[in-house]
Amino acid sequence: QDIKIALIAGKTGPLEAYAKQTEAGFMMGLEYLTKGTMAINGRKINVIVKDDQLKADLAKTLLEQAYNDDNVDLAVGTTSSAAALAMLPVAEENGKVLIVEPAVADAITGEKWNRFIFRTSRNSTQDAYGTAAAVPASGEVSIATLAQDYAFGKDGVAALKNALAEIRPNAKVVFEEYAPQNATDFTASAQRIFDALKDKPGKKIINIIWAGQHPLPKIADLKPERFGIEIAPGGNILPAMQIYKNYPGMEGAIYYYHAFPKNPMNDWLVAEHQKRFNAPPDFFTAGGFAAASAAVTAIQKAGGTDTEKLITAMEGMTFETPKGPMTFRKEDHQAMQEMYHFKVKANGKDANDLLDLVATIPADKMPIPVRNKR
Amino acid sequence: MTEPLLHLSGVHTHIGPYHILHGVDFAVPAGELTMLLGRNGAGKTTTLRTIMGLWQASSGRIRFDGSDITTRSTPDIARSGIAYVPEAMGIFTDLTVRENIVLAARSGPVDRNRLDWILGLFPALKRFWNLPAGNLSGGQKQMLAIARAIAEPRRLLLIDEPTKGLAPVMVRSMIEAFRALKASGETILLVEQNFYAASALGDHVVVMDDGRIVHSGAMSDLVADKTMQQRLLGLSLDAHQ
Amino acid sequence: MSSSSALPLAFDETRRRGGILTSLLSSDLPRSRALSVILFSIFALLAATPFLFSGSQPVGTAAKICVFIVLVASYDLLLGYSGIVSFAHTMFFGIGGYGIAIALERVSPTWGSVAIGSAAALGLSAVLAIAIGLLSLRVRAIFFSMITLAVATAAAVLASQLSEITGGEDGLSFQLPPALRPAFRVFSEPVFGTMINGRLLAYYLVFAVSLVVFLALLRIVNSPFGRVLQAIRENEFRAEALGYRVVAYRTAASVISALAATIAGALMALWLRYNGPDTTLSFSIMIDILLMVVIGGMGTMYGAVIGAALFVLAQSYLQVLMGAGSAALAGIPLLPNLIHPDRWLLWLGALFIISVYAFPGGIVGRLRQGKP
Amino acid sequence: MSDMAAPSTAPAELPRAKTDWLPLLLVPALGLLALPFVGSPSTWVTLTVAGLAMGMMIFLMASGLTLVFGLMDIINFGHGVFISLGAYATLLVLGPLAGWALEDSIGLNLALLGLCILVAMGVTALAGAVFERVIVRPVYGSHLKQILVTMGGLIVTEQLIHAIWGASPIPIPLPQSLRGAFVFGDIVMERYRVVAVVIGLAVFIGMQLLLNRTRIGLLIRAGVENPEMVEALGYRIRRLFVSVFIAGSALAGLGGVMWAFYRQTLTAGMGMEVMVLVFIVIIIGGLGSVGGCFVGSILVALVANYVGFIEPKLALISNILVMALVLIWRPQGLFPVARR
Amino acid sequence: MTASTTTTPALETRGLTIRFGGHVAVNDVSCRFTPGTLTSIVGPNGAGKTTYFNLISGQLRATSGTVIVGGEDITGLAPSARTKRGLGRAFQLTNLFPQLTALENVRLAVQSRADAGWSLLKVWNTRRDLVEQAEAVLERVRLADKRHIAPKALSHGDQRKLEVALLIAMEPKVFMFDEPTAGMSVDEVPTVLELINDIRKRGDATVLLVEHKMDVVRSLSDRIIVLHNGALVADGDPAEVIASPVVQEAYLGVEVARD
Ligand SMILES: Nc1ncnc2c1ncn2[C@@H]1O[C@H](COP(=O)(O)OP(=O)(O)OP(=O)(O)O)[C@@H](O)[C@H]1O
Ligand SMILES: Nc1ncnc2c1ncn2[C@@H]1O[C@H](COP(=O)(O)OP(=O)(O)OP(=O)(O)O)[C@@H](O)[C@H]1O
Ligand SMILES: [Mg+2]
Ligand SMILES: [Mg+2]
Repeated sequence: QDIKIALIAGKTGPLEAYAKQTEAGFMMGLEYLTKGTMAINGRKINVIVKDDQLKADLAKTLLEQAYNDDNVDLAVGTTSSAAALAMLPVAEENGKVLIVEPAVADAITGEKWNRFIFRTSRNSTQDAYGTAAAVPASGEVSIATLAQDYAFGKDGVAALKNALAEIRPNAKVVFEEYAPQNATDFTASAQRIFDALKDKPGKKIINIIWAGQHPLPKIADLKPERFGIEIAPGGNILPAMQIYKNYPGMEGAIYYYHAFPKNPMNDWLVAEHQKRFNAPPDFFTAGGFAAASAAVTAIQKAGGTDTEKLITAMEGMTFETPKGPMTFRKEDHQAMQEMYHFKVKANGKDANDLLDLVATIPADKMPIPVRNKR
Repeated sequence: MTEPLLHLSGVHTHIGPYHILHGVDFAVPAGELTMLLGRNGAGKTTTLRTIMGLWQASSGRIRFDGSDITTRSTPDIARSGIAYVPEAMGIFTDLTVRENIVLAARSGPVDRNRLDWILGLFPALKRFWNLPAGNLSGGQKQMLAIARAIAEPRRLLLIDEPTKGLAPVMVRSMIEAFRALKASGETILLVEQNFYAASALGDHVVVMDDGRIVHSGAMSDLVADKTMQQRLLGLSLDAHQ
Repeated sequence: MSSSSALPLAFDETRRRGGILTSLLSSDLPRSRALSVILFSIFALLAATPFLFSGSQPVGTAAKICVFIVLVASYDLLLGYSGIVSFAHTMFFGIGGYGIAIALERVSPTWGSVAIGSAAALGLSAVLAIAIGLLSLRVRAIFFSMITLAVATAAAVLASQLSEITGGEDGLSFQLPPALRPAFRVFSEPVFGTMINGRLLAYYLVFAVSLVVFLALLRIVNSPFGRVLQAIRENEFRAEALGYRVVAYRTAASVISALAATIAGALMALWLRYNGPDTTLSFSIMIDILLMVVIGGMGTMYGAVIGAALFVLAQSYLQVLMGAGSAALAGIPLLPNLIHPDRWLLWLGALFIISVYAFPGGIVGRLRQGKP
Repeated sequence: MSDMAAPSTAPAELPRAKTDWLPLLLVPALGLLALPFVGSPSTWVTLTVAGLAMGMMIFLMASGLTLVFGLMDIINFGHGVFISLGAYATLLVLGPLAGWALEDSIGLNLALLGLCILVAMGVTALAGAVFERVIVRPVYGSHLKQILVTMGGLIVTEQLIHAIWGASPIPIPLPQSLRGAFVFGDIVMERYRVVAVVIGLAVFIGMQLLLNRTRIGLLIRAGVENPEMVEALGYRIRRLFVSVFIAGSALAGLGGVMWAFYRQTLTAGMGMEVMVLVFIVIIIGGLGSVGGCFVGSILVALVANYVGFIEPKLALISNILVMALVLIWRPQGLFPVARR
Repeated sequence: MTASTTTTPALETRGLTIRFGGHVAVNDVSCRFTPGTLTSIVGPNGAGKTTYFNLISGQLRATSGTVIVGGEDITGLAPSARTKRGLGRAFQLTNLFPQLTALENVRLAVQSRADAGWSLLKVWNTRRDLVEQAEAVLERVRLADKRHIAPKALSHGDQRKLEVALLIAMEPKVFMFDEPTAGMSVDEVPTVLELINDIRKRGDATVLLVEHKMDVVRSLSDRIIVLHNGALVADGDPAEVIASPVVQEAYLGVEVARD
């Protein structure tokens, strides 16, 4: 009997590019881990890909179908956090495992979590700890945040403040600027931030927490260096980071960048991806790969696809991924993983040669709190 | 005999599923004024619209000035020298009186003398020169519609009920205007319910009923023959003014 | 009338009072054999879906069709019958959804909460509809549309901002009252091979409420009130001169339509056990509604049934169909690419265009054409 | 209108409608009002200049729609995708001539921009012609169908953009010498915005001349009200409508190029993102008015900047607020031309 | 009852004025109209006749002055409210529901008079009486055979008749006809005149008639008032008014007494 896995992603709609990466990464992951056989213990793996169009209700319906009509053994998904959150109760109702990838909302492994949920992607708090870890550990640091004015942005800032308090007590968020979600003109925001930061002592950083069209060049063009202010952009997918090239020297933290991790899995992924798609793997390619690895490792360890055995196997399980080993923490099933502190390169040799590694931030340097009500 | 300026032969017109004109034949001689009369719903308006190409004749021929215009497009027909005053006047209510007239003068600025003549006929238009035409009174709109049609000289004027809604004094000046136009060599095909105006103006008369031509001849004959008036128009000339 | 008339109007004074069907349908019968057959088939299929098909997808699709029939019919009352172009219809749909979602998630998963949530949503919708109506139905049509667009945008922003209550972008997942949960069993044995469980009850709840609301809307458009709305759409100035208070009638129409949309939203949330901005508030749903009204046939009510059924089916199965097609055509160059499931939006767009062309008076108009 | 002199005897009583200056005063009044709230004059100047320039960019994107929606009364939801298409068309130039962008020469950089604009306008004009012929023509006069059909056209075109250029966002380089900003003391002025102001002004003046010095504007308005009559006057209104639609699309393309270099990233949805704003601007300006659209764009952009600085919470709804206030003051918009 | 109706005018305007910018379209018109009479309003094009009607029936708001119906000041009311108080109006430029059938056009008028518009849960055809009344009205204007045709497919003359039918169907206390016979063919005119005459003869209705056909005016009117440049310049017995110089010169265009 085949092993059936559903992969749900927002394949059409504004995040089409993300979903494509996830899917490619997931398939390549299965290929690498099964050594090209696409089978585990002699059982063929059958992947059913579904497109939720980033719609929460559709994601929910599709997952129901996957568990009931297609009888999949476990499911992986999905791109949008809202959709992923809507899927969580379905996994519980049907008593089957759902590996969340690449949705980042904290609530997935927080208050909305249930025991069938595992997450390979990083959550917002991990991002925040990464960002915090990229801030100098000594000397006074004043940070202003620029975020979108809705839950994602506010939670991001709150998470950053917590993370700073936890691991960088020398740094303070002195100013929070929220701009409309679809803002295009950042002159006003920049002026407010400059006004707030310019007379502060020590190192002055603007931290940008943004989903979608990135305001970095708009802020940078207004010459924050006049006031000795630096910008710390978050990590992003490669096409979005190409505009960083014009602003070398900026520092920040990122979840994955193809040149950073040094391990055979990543070497294979980079080489193979370059060969097949003529581009290095990106953010979500690595994520998809990691999800595949989690699934394969779990099935191997549990010796089959029985849900309870899978859960037992996966709790505390460590598995290899392109960004090194990850471990599903017992308490909330969040995969603990490394992050990378980067600096923007001055002269990359091609369009995707963008970042220099400053430091790898190991998982144990980021004490991510457990937030679920277990 | 010279060819008439406009000649309809066997024209049928359908509007959607309805057959409205059933073989209309008549001629409009050059330089003269032809009246088209008939009861409500007889098909007069449909005839004019068919000539203008606003409705396509389903069969038959329409010849204007020696060439066949049956299947030409409306702008082409207009450019061949025909002006049209529709029954509903077709005023551009958004535009001012001036702008309405500007548009009517296709070939550039209106001749100053002609404009003065027109505004002399219809002084109200001069008064409301920059007012949106939608604010004009019913009669004033009718004047504007006529003014538009005569803003530039045309070979043939098709005019649908120009006197409706006009005060008697205006009817008189309208009649004067048509006389003057005729004198300057323009040909006119006029639909009219006001038989007084019709008889005062017409050289020829064509009477329609139920989508067909039921009579055509000289106006003077119809004016003289009371029984024919009764038969064709349902009323005699005397009963009405 | 002439074939160009895009709005076939059902004035036929020879229609007398008749049997029970006539009175259920407010003596606005389909008036075309083909249409009657189609409508009856849709009704029968929807009534029997859980017993006819297995799996969760068909029932889900059927429930969505029921909800959209109500939603589209309520919009047709505005658009087709009253000539009001509003872009705020999804706002009311959303209010219904959030009413249920918030009550069930934040209060308790009981019937009491369903009642409270729906009542609060209906109340809020009515107040908003009256406010929008009185404030802006006096302005020109195009401005009214733009104002509703702005209001709808503001509502979406509000839903996103009030994330404490609404769950923001993430929306709310919640539990239903026990009788509607999948685990609830009415009989321990399957009936006709189908398990009578809470899910099934939920479906029939959606089905029954939709049917009742639809029939009520059908009655309203065929009432003297409905006739006045049509008159206002045709010539508002004249209607006012005849003694009808245009603003009052229009506002009433908006309120009725808003209430029906709210009910649809509540049903949608009940069925999905989830509500979020993308599910009920998004502009793309507004566009879908428009398309369904126009494809079905504006100002016919039955058009809503056909439009919703057709469009929801297309939306649910287009990708599947394209997947099959593209697999079947594998090997031929280019073609499989064009009908790759990920390109389904391309075909949806084409469907928009084609259906507006193919059915200028809507499908109902087309079906009725031959038979006056 | 130079087309025709007033009748020789001056029309009595009713004077010519006076030019309406009030809405124009709105812009400086708004600026002055904002000054005390902003506080620092240098910040105020920065915000004001940036707002004016952003207004120009909005105007460039909206100008085409003023013609098509305002004057011709066609609701073209597809306008947004022409903006995107214009933006993507820059790739046709940036592909082979990428080097010109990196060169630090104003001449070469501007030439590149000009070339991009030309190509983009060409591409969108062509697309507009196809759009008009295939999609819009059968639904003249019916707003609803226009909304649906152009929505369909929008989806299809967006998908085609995905199919041709891929779904990922594409970064494009802003030519070297247009990057950065001029700094005068505490005042900063982005260079690119200066370019936008120049181009915006040029387009504005051009459109004003064309519409007011010829009878095109009149013909369109008349044609929308009663196309039959316009034809009966001897004008080929269809042909005119097609040309205007094409011109509107080309202007969208121009707006798209400017917007693309501003954002420096291309996405297929980038045009759609600004559509609500564009509609708002046209409504504020008054249907069919190029001048109104111009003033409206600047108003909206300025208010967004001031509000964004003074009370960012309100920035989210500042556009809607401006629209509401303007419509309360003038229910027809600032300078209504078409009275629909 | 009869005594009081003769003393209170059915309709009265006091100092009714409207300005459009510098132009005074109706200038301080005060006039009373008693029940059972037919008053013709004549005047050159643009004299303000239609505007006067618009002020009375509420389509325009007066700059100053009042409109009083049956003793009640209705100046501030909306058109629909005025209609409910017994003012009825037919328009100079045909104003109908273009896509509804002729019968439905009339039925809507009947339904308004019967105050049946707010019933939501009845089916319209359960009110047979309304349909029958509408058909009777169509019969009277000789449009019965075209009852299923929509106005947009009617000829101009037939549309005019339908316009009149709508007014008759409303059975108001005050009838305002604005050039009812314009564009009607000679053989149709008598039908309409007869209708108007019937109304007048009924005795309780008040009729205001704007008409440019002087023979019609002469034969029907109990009284004529003349508007000129918005002002009321003559008022009285038909024969006298028609003979007055202002009518002869400004309206009929007859040159009087040259020497
Ligand atoms: N759009 C239309 N669709 C269907 N039938 C129409 C249409 N327009 C006119 N008709 C019909 O065509 C016939 C002729 O109409 P037409 O308007 O030509 O008459 P007419 O002689 O101009 O009458 P009138 O004197 O009343 O203006 C009428 O019976 C009318 O009902
Ligand atoms: N909104 C307006 N703005 C300016 N002037 C107006 C407006 N409405 C009407 N007028 C003017 O008021 C005058 C009176 O118009 P009205 O329609 O009452 O005339 P009328 O007596 O009915 O004429 P007719 O016999 O031609 O119908 C006209 O000169 C008209 O131009
Ligand atoms: Mg006619
Ligand atoms: Mg009048």
